[in-house]
Amino acid sequence: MFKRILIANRGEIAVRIIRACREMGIEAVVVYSEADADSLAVQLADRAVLIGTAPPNDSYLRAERIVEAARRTDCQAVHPAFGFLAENAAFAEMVREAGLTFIGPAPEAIRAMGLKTEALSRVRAAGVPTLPSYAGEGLIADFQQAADQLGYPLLVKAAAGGGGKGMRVVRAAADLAAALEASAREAGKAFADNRLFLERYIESARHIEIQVLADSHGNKVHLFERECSIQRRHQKIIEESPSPYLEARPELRAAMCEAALRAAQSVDYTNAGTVEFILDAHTGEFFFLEMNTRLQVEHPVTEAVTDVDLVQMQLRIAAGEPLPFRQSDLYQRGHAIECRIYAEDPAAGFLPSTGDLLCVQPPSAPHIRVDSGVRTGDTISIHYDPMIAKLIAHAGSRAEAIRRLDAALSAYTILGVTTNIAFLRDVLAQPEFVIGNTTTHLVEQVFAEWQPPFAPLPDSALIAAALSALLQSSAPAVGAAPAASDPFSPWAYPDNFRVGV
Amino acid sequence: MFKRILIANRGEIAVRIIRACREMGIEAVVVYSEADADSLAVQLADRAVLIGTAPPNDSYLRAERIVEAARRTDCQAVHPAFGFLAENAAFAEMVREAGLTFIGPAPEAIRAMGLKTEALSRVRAAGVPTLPSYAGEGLIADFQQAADQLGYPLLVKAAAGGGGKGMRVVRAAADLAAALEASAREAGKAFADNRLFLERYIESARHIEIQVLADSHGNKVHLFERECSIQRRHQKIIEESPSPYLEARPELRAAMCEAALRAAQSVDYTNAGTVEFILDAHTGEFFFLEMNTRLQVEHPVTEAVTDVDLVQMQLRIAAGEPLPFRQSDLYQRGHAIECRIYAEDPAAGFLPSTGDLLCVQPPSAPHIRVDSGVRTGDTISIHYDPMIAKLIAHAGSRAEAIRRLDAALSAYTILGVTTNIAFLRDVLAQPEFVIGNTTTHLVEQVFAEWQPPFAPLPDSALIAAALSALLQSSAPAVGAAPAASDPFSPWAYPDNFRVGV
Amino acid sequence: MEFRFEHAKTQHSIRAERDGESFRLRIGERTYLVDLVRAAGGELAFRIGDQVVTAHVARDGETFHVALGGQTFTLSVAKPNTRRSAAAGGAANLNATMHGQVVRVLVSEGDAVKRGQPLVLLEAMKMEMRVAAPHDGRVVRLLCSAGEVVQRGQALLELAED
Amino acid sequence: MEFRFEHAKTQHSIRAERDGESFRLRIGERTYLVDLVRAAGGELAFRIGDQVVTAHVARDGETFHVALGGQTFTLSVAKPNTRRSAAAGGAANLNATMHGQVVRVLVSEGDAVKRGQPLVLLEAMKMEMRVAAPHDGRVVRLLCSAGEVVQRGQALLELAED
Repeated sequence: MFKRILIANRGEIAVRIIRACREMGIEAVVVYSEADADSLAVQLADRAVLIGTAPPNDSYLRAERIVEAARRTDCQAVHPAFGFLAENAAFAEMVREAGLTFIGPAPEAIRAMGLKTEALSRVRAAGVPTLPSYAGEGLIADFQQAADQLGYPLLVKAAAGGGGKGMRVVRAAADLAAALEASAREAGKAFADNRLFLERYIESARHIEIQVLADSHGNKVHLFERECSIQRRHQKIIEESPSPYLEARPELRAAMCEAALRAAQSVDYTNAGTVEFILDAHTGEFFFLEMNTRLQVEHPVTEAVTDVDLVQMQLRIAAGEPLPFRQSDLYQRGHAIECRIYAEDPAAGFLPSTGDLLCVQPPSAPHIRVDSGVRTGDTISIHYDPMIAKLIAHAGSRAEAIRRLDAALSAYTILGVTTNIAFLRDVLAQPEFVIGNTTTHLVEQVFAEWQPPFAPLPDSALIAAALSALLQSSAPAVGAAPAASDPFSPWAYPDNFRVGV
Repeated sequence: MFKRILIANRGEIAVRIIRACREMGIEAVVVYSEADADSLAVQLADRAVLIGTAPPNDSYLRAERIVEAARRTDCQAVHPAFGFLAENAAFAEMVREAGLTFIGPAPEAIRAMGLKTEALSRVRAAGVPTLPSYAGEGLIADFQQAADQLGYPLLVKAAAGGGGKGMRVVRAAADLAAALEASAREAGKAFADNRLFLERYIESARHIEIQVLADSHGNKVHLFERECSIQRRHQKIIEESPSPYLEARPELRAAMCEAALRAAQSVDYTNAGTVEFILDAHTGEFFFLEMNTRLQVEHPVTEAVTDVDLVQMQLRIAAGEPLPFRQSDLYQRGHAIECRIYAEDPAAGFLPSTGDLLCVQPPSAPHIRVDSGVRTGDTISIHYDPMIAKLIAHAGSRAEAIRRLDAALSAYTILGVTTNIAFLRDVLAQPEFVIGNTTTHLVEQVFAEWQPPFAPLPDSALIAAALSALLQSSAPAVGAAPAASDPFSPWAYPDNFRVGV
Repeated sequence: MEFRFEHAKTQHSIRAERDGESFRLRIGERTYLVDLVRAAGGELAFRIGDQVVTAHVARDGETFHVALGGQTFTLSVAKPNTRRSAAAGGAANLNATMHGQVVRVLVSEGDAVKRGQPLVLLEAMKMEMRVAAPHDGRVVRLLCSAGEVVQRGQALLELAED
Repeated sequence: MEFRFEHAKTQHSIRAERDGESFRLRIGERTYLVDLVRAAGGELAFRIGDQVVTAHVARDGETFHVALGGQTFTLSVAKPNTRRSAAAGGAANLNATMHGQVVRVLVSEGDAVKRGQPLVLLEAMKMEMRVAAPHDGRVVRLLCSAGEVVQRGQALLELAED
């Protein structure tokens, strides 16, 4: 096993990987940008290397600096996590050429799955169903002709993409050109690759993905499905395992898991990966969307129901160990739901809400997992994804998991930025969600006009504010009263109290 | 379901029950002593009723005040948790007579299982194997004669007992009288009942217990075993499920589970209960020890491997709901280990270590559960059990669970009192423990001379102390420098900073 | 000590004073005797009779954020005679809808624009947002330029109604 | 600023000073340039070059408790000329081994006692402990009585060696 690895990422996922390293006795080195110098990931790492300024182009996307940091700190392997360089085949190659192990699949597999056109032809050849689609190069006219053949509505997607970036639904031919232009611009920024493709758009769709693990000895297993249909602006916000749809359809689950393994096989996949399918809720047909050649944000729900630590498995596979189980050893028990807590305003088009986290108090309860990379005093900046935390509940049944997650959400205190917590609670309580009728359009269909519930000010809130002001104005133990407007007053939020920094 | 219940307990278990209530939408009322006025349990409860001063005899053991508090706050049921009045049949009766529901078995079952002599005759009649034993009344000479017949070594135990109180091993006839006297005194104090009994003592023993659940509709299930062999001074400190011994012996597990259900049946048991067995590691024979007619401290390991929330099940059963599953629906997956973190000094006979908790920082990691009732600024007093927290790790295998628990222990910071954390880590690393050779005598045999590992002072610790002192002496934002000796200085541990209280 | 807070455009007055170990708080005709359970790390827990309330309070200048029972309330210290007056005039400012960077300004001063026409492209956290004209009109003045980082609510341009 | 700490009976000296945004610390011939990552809630995290250290520090009067890497170190502020001198003399005090309540005193002043003989019964948290004579001797003076709450280390009685 490795003695020391470098984590080429930041935030909650860097923290999560550090924690896996701790359990395995591996030292963890992180790289960081100037904006993250005081971050939790840096704090928890054994070593930390500064690689640039806040914009990702100057730090987390600087492959050569990251490889240099890994060499300088005597790391044996590099974990890319997700986002940034995680699906960049050139980075994986650079790591390999530096004599280090890339904790992920081979660059060839990343490249094959990263180019949607190649990915589709590979998996089609392996007998995996795919959506009718068109992948061209450059000329708008070609796209327009192909689009007419596919029919509307259709999706414009980034060839190198993921995470909804550069993705657009087009419902009429007149809107196609503008959509292609905007998507190409976004894709170019996000992936340094502005190639696009088109594909059929299913109106009543579920997003179901299969987790796979493959070692370097030819063993491949799946770890069942995650359903990630609850999305806003093409970004997953609630994920669960098992899928309520597949619970009643074991043969369909088996078929999808089998297709996922074939897709992985088609590129000689190793390490952890996810095969994403779109499922037509009316017909039960499923189509390959893409394979994510990396860890997923939502991996904790699979960990909760399978008792497999995916990050630790990634490390073991990368170190050359064989999978410690066969397919028949694996199980899917209970029900797990994750929701992503964002600094954003769901009542204003889910616009990111930047600012200082004046108070962050995560819940603590049995079978609640909090994966977060921020704490009181940190800042949500414009440079990075505004996710504050992932909150995961595990229980014996879906109904219990929903209740548990809701109780934990209500106990999650975040002051200083607007969050989507009230929104998430309303989604969890929505009747279609409760019975498991989860489709990718639920949010836009039911919550388009969502507003936070208005609560009149209770006396207790007024009392809390007054007591707080009173205590602050008379704080005797501190010696002198801090200025009333001092945001770093030790009473108001001592966790944010940084002396002389 | 109940609208509001009263929790007749304190500390971590009161907190744990409040959390279950939150998930079920039940309001939780706690009673508290003056010493617990600022406790976490009081803080998290919806309502809190003061019932007396710190000594349990003036508060948590005052049944009439507790029932009065339940009535006054319009509670419909009372949860006794464990310890205090949990196995006091008279209290259960008093609750019933006040028109409230006792969240536990009927007083008749508590009484039958509470008196060891009656318990033994009941379960013997039900075909459950029991240890050769003697239960007499009063006269020392009778005990001496019975002891001679049973042979030495033997155990002196409190008839009303539990938790090791009043329990003593006697290896020679000459020591019997003194042991009886001391045990009677302790038993009288702890249970207001100084009756004793004797039983055969197994030198190479494992402590294995079976969790059962029974509803008021005649349904009974078991939730498999917990092994609790790691004990110090007859007090469990590490518990796990499954038992490493039973993992290789499924027929023995089945026989023990079946015996447990018969024991429960013998007293028409309802609600959650635990049947404790002593198992001779050489012969594989098992003997009924006692039935705990209540929730156990170590219930979380069962929750982790079965996905059943035992406290929520207790509430459902007490409210008259039928069990939502049958025996065949239940499973035991992965491996869970709990350890109890105590304020005590393992190098000085496990003497309790009282004092102020200057800093409490629990670990946060996937599949780690922390059940605690204290936080920075609280006090470990002489009045109550010095347990600080229960730390539970769940993983796919026992080896992973041990690693996970060890990593979490190493991240658990507690300053101000001596704890058993270093000791627990050494037990987890002990070769016999690692391979699962866990017997009740492991601690006394291997760790009798245990001393904390001596670590020379690293420069980083010196730097931390100096930086801390430097920052404290120059804290500019606070206005004036706090006195160097002020233990409540906002810098040193602002969580403990209570202004004007 | 009397405190006046504004919440959802309504002013609230509360009088708070110590009473031995406790605190006495008066809101209108209602008086509460309050015992502190905890005041640490932004956490404020108190008892009113049997009732226990745990709140988190963070102060940011004149604003108090109070989280309580799963809800968040934002109170500002009320100033008797200060009410922000809405900007009025023939032309109105079009403001940034989020904190971000101006990618491109799509119009020039003097341009006539149609309702829904994109005027400015903003980007934050890899997400592109276009700021569109809320009505037909004419660009009076540009207040931002490409590359500039703007705050949410900051004026991007002045737009006159036709 | 120079600090002197005592740990495990050894004195350590460390000089700490600010250096711009950083801190410079000198221990003997070793000099560390330290950057703070976090100092909040008793948590103190800092970087020395690439190395990151997270410690928890709690101060209790002249004692600093430092938790670091899963271990706890207790440092006391060293006073140059103060070394506790061990009590010497014909008779020595027998101290309480834990914080608790005296249940019963089993001997009287002047009693001759045997090694191992129980002298005092203590109780804490429902646990009974007997304090026994460490050697044969004679009870010179009783320093506690039944019902009294005693601190760990507090003298219970004076015992002379025979």
